[in-house]
Amino acid sequence: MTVTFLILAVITVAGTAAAMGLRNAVHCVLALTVGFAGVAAIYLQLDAQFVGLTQIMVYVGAVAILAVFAIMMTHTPLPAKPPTYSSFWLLGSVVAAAVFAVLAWAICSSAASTQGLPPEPEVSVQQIGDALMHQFVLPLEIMGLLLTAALIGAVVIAMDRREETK
Amino acid sequence: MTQALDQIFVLTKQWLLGFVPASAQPICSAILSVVPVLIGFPLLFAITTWLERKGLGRLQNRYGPNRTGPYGLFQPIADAIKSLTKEDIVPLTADHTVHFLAPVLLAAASFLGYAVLPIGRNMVLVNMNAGVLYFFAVGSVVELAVFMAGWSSRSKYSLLGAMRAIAQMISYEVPLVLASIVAIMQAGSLSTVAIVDKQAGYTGIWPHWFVFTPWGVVGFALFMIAATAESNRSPFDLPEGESEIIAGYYIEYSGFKFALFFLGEYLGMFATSGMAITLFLGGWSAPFSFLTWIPSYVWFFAKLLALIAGFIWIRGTLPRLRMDQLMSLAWEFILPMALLNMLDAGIWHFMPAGVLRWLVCTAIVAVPCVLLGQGLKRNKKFQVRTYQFAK
Amino acid sequence: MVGEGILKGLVETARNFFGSYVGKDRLTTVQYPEERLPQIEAARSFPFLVYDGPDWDKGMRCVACQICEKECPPKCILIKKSADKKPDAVGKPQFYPAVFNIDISVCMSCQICVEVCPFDAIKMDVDYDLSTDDRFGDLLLDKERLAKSNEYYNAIHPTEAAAVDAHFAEERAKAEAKAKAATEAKAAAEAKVAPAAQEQPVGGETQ
Amino acid sequence: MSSLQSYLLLSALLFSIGLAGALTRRNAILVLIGIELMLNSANLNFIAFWRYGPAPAKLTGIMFAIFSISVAAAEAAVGLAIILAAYRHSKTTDLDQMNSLKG
Repeated sequence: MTVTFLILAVITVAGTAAAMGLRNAVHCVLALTVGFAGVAAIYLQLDAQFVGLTQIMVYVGAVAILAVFAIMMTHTPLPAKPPTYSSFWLLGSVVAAAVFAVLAWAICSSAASTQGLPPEPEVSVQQIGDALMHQFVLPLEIMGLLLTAALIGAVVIAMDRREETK
Repeated sequence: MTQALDQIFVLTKQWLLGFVPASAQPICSAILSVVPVLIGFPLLFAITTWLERKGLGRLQNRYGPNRTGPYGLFQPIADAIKSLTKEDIVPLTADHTVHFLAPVLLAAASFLGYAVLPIGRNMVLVNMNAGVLYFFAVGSVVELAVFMAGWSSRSKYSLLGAMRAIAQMISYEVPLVLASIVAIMQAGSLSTVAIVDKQAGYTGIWPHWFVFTPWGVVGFALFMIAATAESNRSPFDLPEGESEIIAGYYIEYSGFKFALFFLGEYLGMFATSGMAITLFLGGWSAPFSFLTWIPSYVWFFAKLLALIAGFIWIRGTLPRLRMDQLMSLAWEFILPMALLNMLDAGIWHFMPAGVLRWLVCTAIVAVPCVLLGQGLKRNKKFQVRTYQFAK
Repeated sequence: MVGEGILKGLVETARNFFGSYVGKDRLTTVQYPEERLPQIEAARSFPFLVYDGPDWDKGMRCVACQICEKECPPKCILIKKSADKKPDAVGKPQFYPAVFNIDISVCMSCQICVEVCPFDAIKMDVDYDLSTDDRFGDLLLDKERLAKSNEYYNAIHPTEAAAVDAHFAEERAKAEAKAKAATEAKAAAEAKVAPAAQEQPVGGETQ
Repeated sequence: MSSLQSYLLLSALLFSIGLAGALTRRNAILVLIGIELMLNSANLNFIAFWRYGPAPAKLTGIMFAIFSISVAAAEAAVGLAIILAAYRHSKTTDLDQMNSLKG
């Protein structure tokens, strides 16, 4: 466990915890981008350069922006601030804590997770491309289909129906 | 001698590194590489502000700045002093932390992109395997900084400007990446160094730059259009349209923070221009084989200045687009052309070299370009506007 | 062709760019402090007070009638009437302004004071380099700073000043004639009363 | 404590934070973001197992992560579109008030 990992882990956990705890929704999303960037840095630290950069591009560049846009578009100026947490927040936190306890227990007691770090694998972008185009070509095509469907679906759902009836 | 001059910066760095102990060498090497970039490009920014104001003036039959120093050369220094000594005003209801972080994040993100730009032979900060992807990933952080600036200012204008800027940047990021894919396809690598190396050869005196192919020239044109929009420059400067929303997302900033926004904007422009040079204009390689004795970094900066001059020329010429024109240009013209261009690059790759390849590949991009242009022209949106009362 | 208009525009601006280095007539900018555009005659900035003769205080045309003070829309004129009288340009004894202040930071250059002045005493200046670092003191012009000679007025607004001078000359001539007639009538009356009266000397032109 | 274990623990922690957010927040957008966070922690597991696994040259973990990121992006797009549609319908993104099927 290196110092780099420790710093990144602290940043990531702090960012995500702030994202789930802060009052202001926009602050939450901004904190979340810190968390996403931290995860991306951890990918880079794990020698998964391509995935790490994709993570930044997709999460920081697209998902976070999408989320702030959604927050802006659904903003209702209310005089009184509504409570941040749901009515059953206690139950939710207990469930989450329990899940973490179980997972941590499983991880710590597992024998498979105690092996050492293997030598750095030489993974170039070209290899990833080759794999995508040969071994994983069917998933890739399905993914393309899924993304197209999601694109059309998102547009259709979010479209304002009132304009059609005009 | 030529070799030494070409590698002078690399050799100097190695010579300097010889003075430090081996354990400190990695960090010293990083500092020695980063600091020139951190100094050089802001210096270029200062020069560019002067060039731009002089150039725009001449394009519009004006003098431009000519009061501070000979030919107004000290104008950037005067501007710097002014912006540094100005009062730093933060709106009362602004979100102070985010308001402070936005310009810092913007400037930092704008600097990050330079890590993968090969400025000269052996002169790249990080030879990353996924360099181009890194460049675009870092570029997408700028959008977040813009949003932070617009949202935290608590002003209608800045929020509208930020929304416009983000919508525009997201829309044009797609064509930007798609236009650059042709170069990546041909080079077979995402590494910027490999892409430049691929273009460094010569046939006779002519270089193997990607821009000298049918798909290359289309890709370059599309890339530059998208880069103009991505860096919020005229004619795509709707996010800061003075007549509508005054200055867009940085309206509530003053003094040094404003200067940081300005810096970030120009650094973004330089970075995308540098990427265009890397992808299509052969990076640091000389335009003719008999000119290779001139150091490689000179060629890089010459090309960079040429592209900046192009940006200034465009800015001095074209009026600002409307929002719907901006979006329809992105989605109805640039995006289909970029996709078609990818097909063209593929065909170029698999056809045997010769005149036929040239003809086929030119036809594949030229004919749809003309047809699409005609179709869009017939579309009301691109036609000359007529005014009822202004006649 | 697609982009034809853009190319045309680019050519035009390029022509501007190089042309501005060759043809100086393209550059319409005036390098202000060194060069100035010739001022047109009808130019106006802020009011000033005209005086005749060498002494500004004595020759002041203003008679402190305070019409301009009342008419001034932004109320930037302050006049305090004098207690005593002294002869005006025509020679008639008149009041004169003890205090005449114009706050040109308030003045809006409407020229209404000039329109209403029955004595042609207040006119519009053309001087526009009035910026100062003293916001209150230097922009509040008192009588002394407002007073400018009739020669200056003739220099900046020749046509207008000529008309005014002609009007004054006429007035003065009329006054002379009236005075002469009065003295002649008086003389005739005196002659009637005293037959051994001598000839009256004729008063010369004052100008 | 080995390195893989620390990555897995971090991933579990991220998952729990995401879960806690998804279960406790009232704002629908933040609930969606909590779900994104859970997907992210799964990705972190994939990458960690790929890096420490017996055959990193096979790239399976990386592929899984890439596809998972794409799915997450699609999910975010559709999810936010649904939230927008729901907002248009009920004029709120508060999940405690969006409790009626009739609307």
